[in-house]
Amino acid sequence: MRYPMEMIVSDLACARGGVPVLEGVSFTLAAGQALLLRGPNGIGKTTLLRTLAGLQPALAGQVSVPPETMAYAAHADGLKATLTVTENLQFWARIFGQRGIDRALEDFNLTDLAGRAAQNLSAGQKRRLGLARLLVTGRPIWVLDEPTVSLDVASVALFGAAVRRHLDGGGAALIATHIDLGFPAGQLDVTPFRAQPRGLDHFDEAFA
Amino acid sequence: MRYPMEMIVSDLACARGGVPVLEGVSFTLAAGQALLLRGPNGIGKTTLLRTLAGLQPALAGQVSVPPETMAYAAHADGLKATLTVTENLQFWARIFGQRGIDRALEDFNLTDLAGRAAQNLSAGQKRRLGLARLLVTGRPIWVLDEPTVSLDVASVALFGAAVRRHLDGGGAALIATHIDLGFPAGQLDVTPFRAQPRGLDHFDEAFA
Amino acid sequence: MMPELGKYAGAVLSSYGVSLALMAALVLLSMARGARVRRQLDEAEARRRDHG
Amino acid sequence: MSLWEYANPQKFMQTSSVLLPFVSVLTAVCLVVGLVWGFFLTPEAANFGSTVKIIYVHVPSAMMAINAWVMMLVTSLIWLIRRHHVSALAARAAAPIGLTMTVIALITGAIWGEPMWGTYWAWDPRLTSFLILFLFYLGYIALWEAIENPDAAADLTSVLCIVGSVFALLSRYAVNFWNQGLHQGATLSLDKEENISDVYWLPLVICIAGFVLLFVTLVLVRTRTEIRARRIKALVARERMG
Amino acid sequence: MIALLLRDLNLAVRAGGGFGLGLAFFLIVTVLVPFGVGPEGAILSTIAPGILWVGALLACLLSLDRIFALDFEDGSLDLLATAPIPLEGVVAMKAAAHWFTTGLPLTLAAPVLGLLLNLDGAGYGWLVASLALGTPALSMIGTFGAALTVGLKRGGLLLSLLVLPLYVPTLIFGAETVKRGADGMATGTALMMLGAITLAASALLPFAAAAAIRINLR
Amino acid sequence: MIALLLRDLNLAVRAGGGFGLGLAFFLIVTVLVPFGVGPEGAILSTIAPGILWVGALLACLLSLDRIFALDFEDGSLDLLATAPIPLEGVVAMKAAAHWFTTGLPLTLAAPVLGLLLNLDGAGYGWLVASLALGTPALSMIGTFGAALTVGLKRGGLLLSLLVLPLYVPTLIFGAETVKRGADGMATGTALMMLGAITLAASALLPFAAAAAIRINLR
Ligand code: HEM
Ligand SMILES: Nc1ncnc2c1ncn2[C@@H]1O[C@H](COP(=O)(O)OP(=O)(O)OP(=O)(O)O)[C@@H](O)[C@H]1O
Ligand SMILES: Nc1ncnc2c1ncn2[C@@H]1O[C@H](COP(=O)(O)OP(=O)(O)OP(=O)(O)O)[C@@H](O)[C@H]1O
Ligand SMILES: [Mg+2]
Ligand SMILES: [Mg+2]
Repeated sequence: MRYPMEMIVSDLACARGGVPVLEGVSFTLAAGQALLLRGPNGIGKTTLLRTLAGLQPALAGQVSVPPETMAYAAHADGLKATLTVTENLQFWARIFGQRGIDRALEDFNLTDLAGRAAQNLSAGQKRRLGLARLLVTGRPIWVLDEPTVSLDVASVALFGAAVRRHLDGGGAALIATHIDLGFPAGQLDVTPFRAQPRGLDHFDEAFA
Repeated sequence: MRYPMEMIVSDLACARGGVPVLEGVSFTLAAGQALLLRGPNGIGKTTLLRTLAGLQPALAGQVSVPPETMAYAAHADGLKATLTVTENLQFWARIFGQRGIDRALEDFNLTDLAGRAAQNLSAGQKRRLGLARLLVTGRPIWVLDEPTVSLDVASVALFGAAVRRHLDGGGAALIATHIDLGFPAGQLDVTPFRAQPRGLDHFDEAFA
Repeated sequence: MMPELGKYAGAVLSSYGVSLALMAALVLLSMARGARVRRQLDEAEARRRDHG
Repeated sequence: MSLWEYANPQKFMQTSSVLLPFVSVLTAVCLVVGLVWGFFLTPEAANFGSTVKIIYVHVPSAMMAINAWVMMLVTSLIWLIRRHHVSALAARAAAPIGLTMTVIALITGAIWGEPMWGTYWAWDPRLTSFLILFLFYLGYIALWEAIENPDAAADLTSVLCIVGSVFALLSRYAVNFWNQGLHQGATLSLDKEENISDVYWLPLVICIAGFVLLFVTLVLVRTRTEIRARRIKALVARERMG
Repeated sequence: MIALLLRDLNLAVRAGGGFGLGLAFFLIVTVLVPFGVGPEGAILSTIAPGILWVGALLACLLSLDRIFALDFEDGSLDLLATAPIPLEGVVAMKAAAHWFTTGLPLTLAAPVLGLLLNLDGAGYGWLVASLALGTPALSMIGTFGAALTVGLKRGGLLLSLLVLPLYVPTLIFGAETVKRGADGMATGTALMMLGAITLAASALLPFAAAAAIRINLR
Repeated sequence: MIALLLRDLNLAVRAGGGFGLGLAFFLIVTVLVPFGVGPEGAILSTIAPGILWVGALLACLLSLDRIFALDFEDGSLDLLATAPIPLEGVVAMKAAAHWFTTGLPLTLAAPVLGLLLNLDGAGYGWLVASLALGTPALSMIGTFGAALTVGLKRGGLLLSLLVLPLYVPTLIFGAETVKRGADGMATGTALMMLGAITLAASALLPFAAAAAIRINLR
């Protein structure tokens, strides 16, 4: 999966619920790099990540990234409560045209839980499963929204190790988080990109 | 609301989905104290808190606590997406027979968001609202399950301050968390109380 | 003045009544909402100018 | 200068404010003349008795009920293809008018049905199609109300309007297949009876013109309101960003 | 406790008209039946009482799964269970809110729909009376069913399956009242039974429902 | 893509029988109608084709809101939208899964329920044929409606309101086929129209539905 892969974001503006929240965001993320998005609650990190993942249109600016290279993990994990850990992973592997979920299970210490239904996992175990999903997508750019929520210290370390391995393998990661993840990574505080309230002097601007 | 108030847990055992997860848990929580529950993912913190809050029966042991003194805050916040911040808080205040939500709004920096519908809040803002709910219950013992999930550093500090004020006012708090909350508190690691797999030598024991 | 409607007076009058009432209600509601929204917009624009 | 310029909100506001006084006066004149003429000055018909006077509210409202939907279909297509906001808002503004017209046609028809067919309601194809149209209007309006993001609401209701139109046509055909019906329509067409046609025809045409003009007036007024509401929303959001 | 009722009504109105939609479903069921059965007035007026009652019942049924589901998902139910009001009261308020948003509008709209189905003139009064007396029982029984299935994914159809047999007596007496009323026969017994069902359901089921919720929250 | 279909079927079976419950609802509607309408065989057999079709339609309708709702809530839909399969394919698979869990069992069970309603002997074959041809259209149209309302709280009843007028042509042609079949009349046109609706719906609606989902995810 090692092909020249780079994500270039230039002068991006994005909106939530029709209200611009961030503007002028620019950065480059090359293979092997990780970038941590920082910023206080409500600044627009989630909105930015959703825009990058293609789930919502940008207000302005460009995102240049090879097609089908991003794996997005949101606040919610996309797990089916009645399926087992294995079945959940296998499903996503097949959707992304991959096979082999064993490494994902091992990396996130889920092997013991493999036969357990997702609804019988604790909050942290569920989260680990959600993260393991990233490994079975086979995609090089991970776009993660607060991935370590509910994880204990040991699991955060597991996650850090998984990210580092992914970077070493030529992947990249863009992570919105409030805590320290314990591996070297660039930081981007999005606070300065907060969208300025516009004048709305012209009547038409209500429709922009 | 200052009356002699103490929570004494002795030799408690609790089960999740019919499987015992913790046993022999004992501790005392007096007015003015905070206790942090520690332990790796899946050890049974959530289960323990739900048992204490009276949402599920204990397998064995006693919980002695004055009636109607506990306010429980779970992983989910109990917010109605279409109601505004004020309406959500007011509802819970009325259910708990309290009035006056202004202090709660101020303490969690929600005054600016007061008229916003809960669905239009970011993850951290929602969480702040969920925590503000504790203040309008008027109850002395807070039982909190990972309260700081999704909160940024400033909001964690707000939360710490709120807990400290609560303790100073004669309240108590029992908090399951994986991170450092920045205020002095007792710690209880529940790992040693992990339930031992029992023999199931007698046929009847499957029905215990 | 009133035309002779015969045994169908009730039917004719009630259809005119219902139609005119519904149309009047629609017109009035449209105008009322129009006026309200217009007032709100004026207030909002005034606030905007005050704040700069 | 292209026609599309009127799709600019500002331009629309200006033009419509100039137009509105004329259109509304014309509407009032046509409606008063047509309805007064029809109600007071037309004779009874042989087979309808005095109920023939109902035609002056029944037929124009029935026509407008259909035309309003057609107009919504066109403006929805314009929105989807050219993304003119005024177009989407005009569709939103027209829906309650169409709904009211449908209700008027249904109620006056029901009232007319009692003396003519001995029942308020029969499952005649034309009547049934109107009932289905009523449901389409309800669903369309409910969808607008249910979605908060205005652009998403415009998109989704437009999609519904297009798909709904196809199914409305299909229903019309299905309903005809299902039941042959009682509704007078062409069999009692007034134009065929030469001797009375003129007597009824002229006031009817004036009433129809009145209803068309009423529709235009209301669409203009309501679209203006919707545009203002959109601007309020934007201003309030801006204040919140503060 | 009244706060809970008000909040639920408020939520119903906010969410795009909890009122309007239950009603709309009733309308649509009564409209669909002639499409299936055919347009003949005589047949329609024979089956009108039955169909109207079945329609009202289905309209109630469809909105049942929301009674607790939303509160369960967002954690409100856990919090309500630990709040200082008795869970029985919560259940009763939920049932009341359901009736106000579904049963009451259905009752008021039923005569118009009776028209569509060619209901006999004498039947209209009895239709309204039987619905006014019977729909509270539907809401209460439905709330009980919803309490049994709270927390189950895809509980909706299971809920219908559980509740429908419980609805049968109400349906029979309700439709019978209207049918006899339309035919000019005595309706006393049937109407009395309806009232008795409603009373008994409101008196007893809140306790059963509260118990069911407690068990489901474990 | 087939993985999605298999998962959905698997989920339907796990969650206490997606198969069984759609069916059960159909059964219960057909059972309730005699309770409401009364037990006279002649009346029942006149209305049987209509009631059976209305019942099948309502059973479909009830399960529609789950098509996307669960996937939306747990975030799967976001992930599917960014996955390497086209969203149109996702929609088509969802509709197929809905049909396998609802339309197919309904079709197979309908003759038994026809018995309960005294359906005329000649009608059974046409009942099965019309359901087999018509229920795929119900699933596809319903999936479109579900796509329009995905993400709306309490979308369930709004969904019914949107979808039911769209169901009218299918219902009319379906019931008409059975009625004519039972009376020994020609059924060609009605059956052909059913097939045409199904074909057209499956060809065009996935695109509309995928567009609706993209808009709703924004
Ligand atoms: C709820 C019931 C009814 C509905 C929805 C309804 C609907 C319509 C519609 C859609 C039209 C066509 C308007 C056009 O030309 O575009 C129409 C015309 C007309 N309707 Fe009705 N109708 C109803 C009941 C009745 C009844 C009961 C009568 C009288 C017995 C009646 C008499 C007429 C006549 C005379 C016309 C004009 C026909 C022509 O010039 O072609 N309608 N109605
Ligand atoms: N529908 C909406 N309408 C208006 N504003 C909204 C809407 N939804 C969210 N917002 C606002 O948009 C802003 C950005 O939200 P977003 O979820 O992107 O923040 P975030 O940086 O991810 O915060 P957190 O760290 O709390 O998750 C917030 O201030 C939020 O209140
Ligand atoms: N229905 C069930 N059946 C069997 N075991 C279950 C069931 N539900 C949860 N468990 C298990 O019970 C244990 C305790 O879960 P609990 O949620 O209490 O953990 P926790 O300490 O809160 O973990 P976390 O920090 O991840 O939130 C976990 O190991 C979990 O896998
Ligand atoms: Mg966020
Ligand atoms: Mg936990």
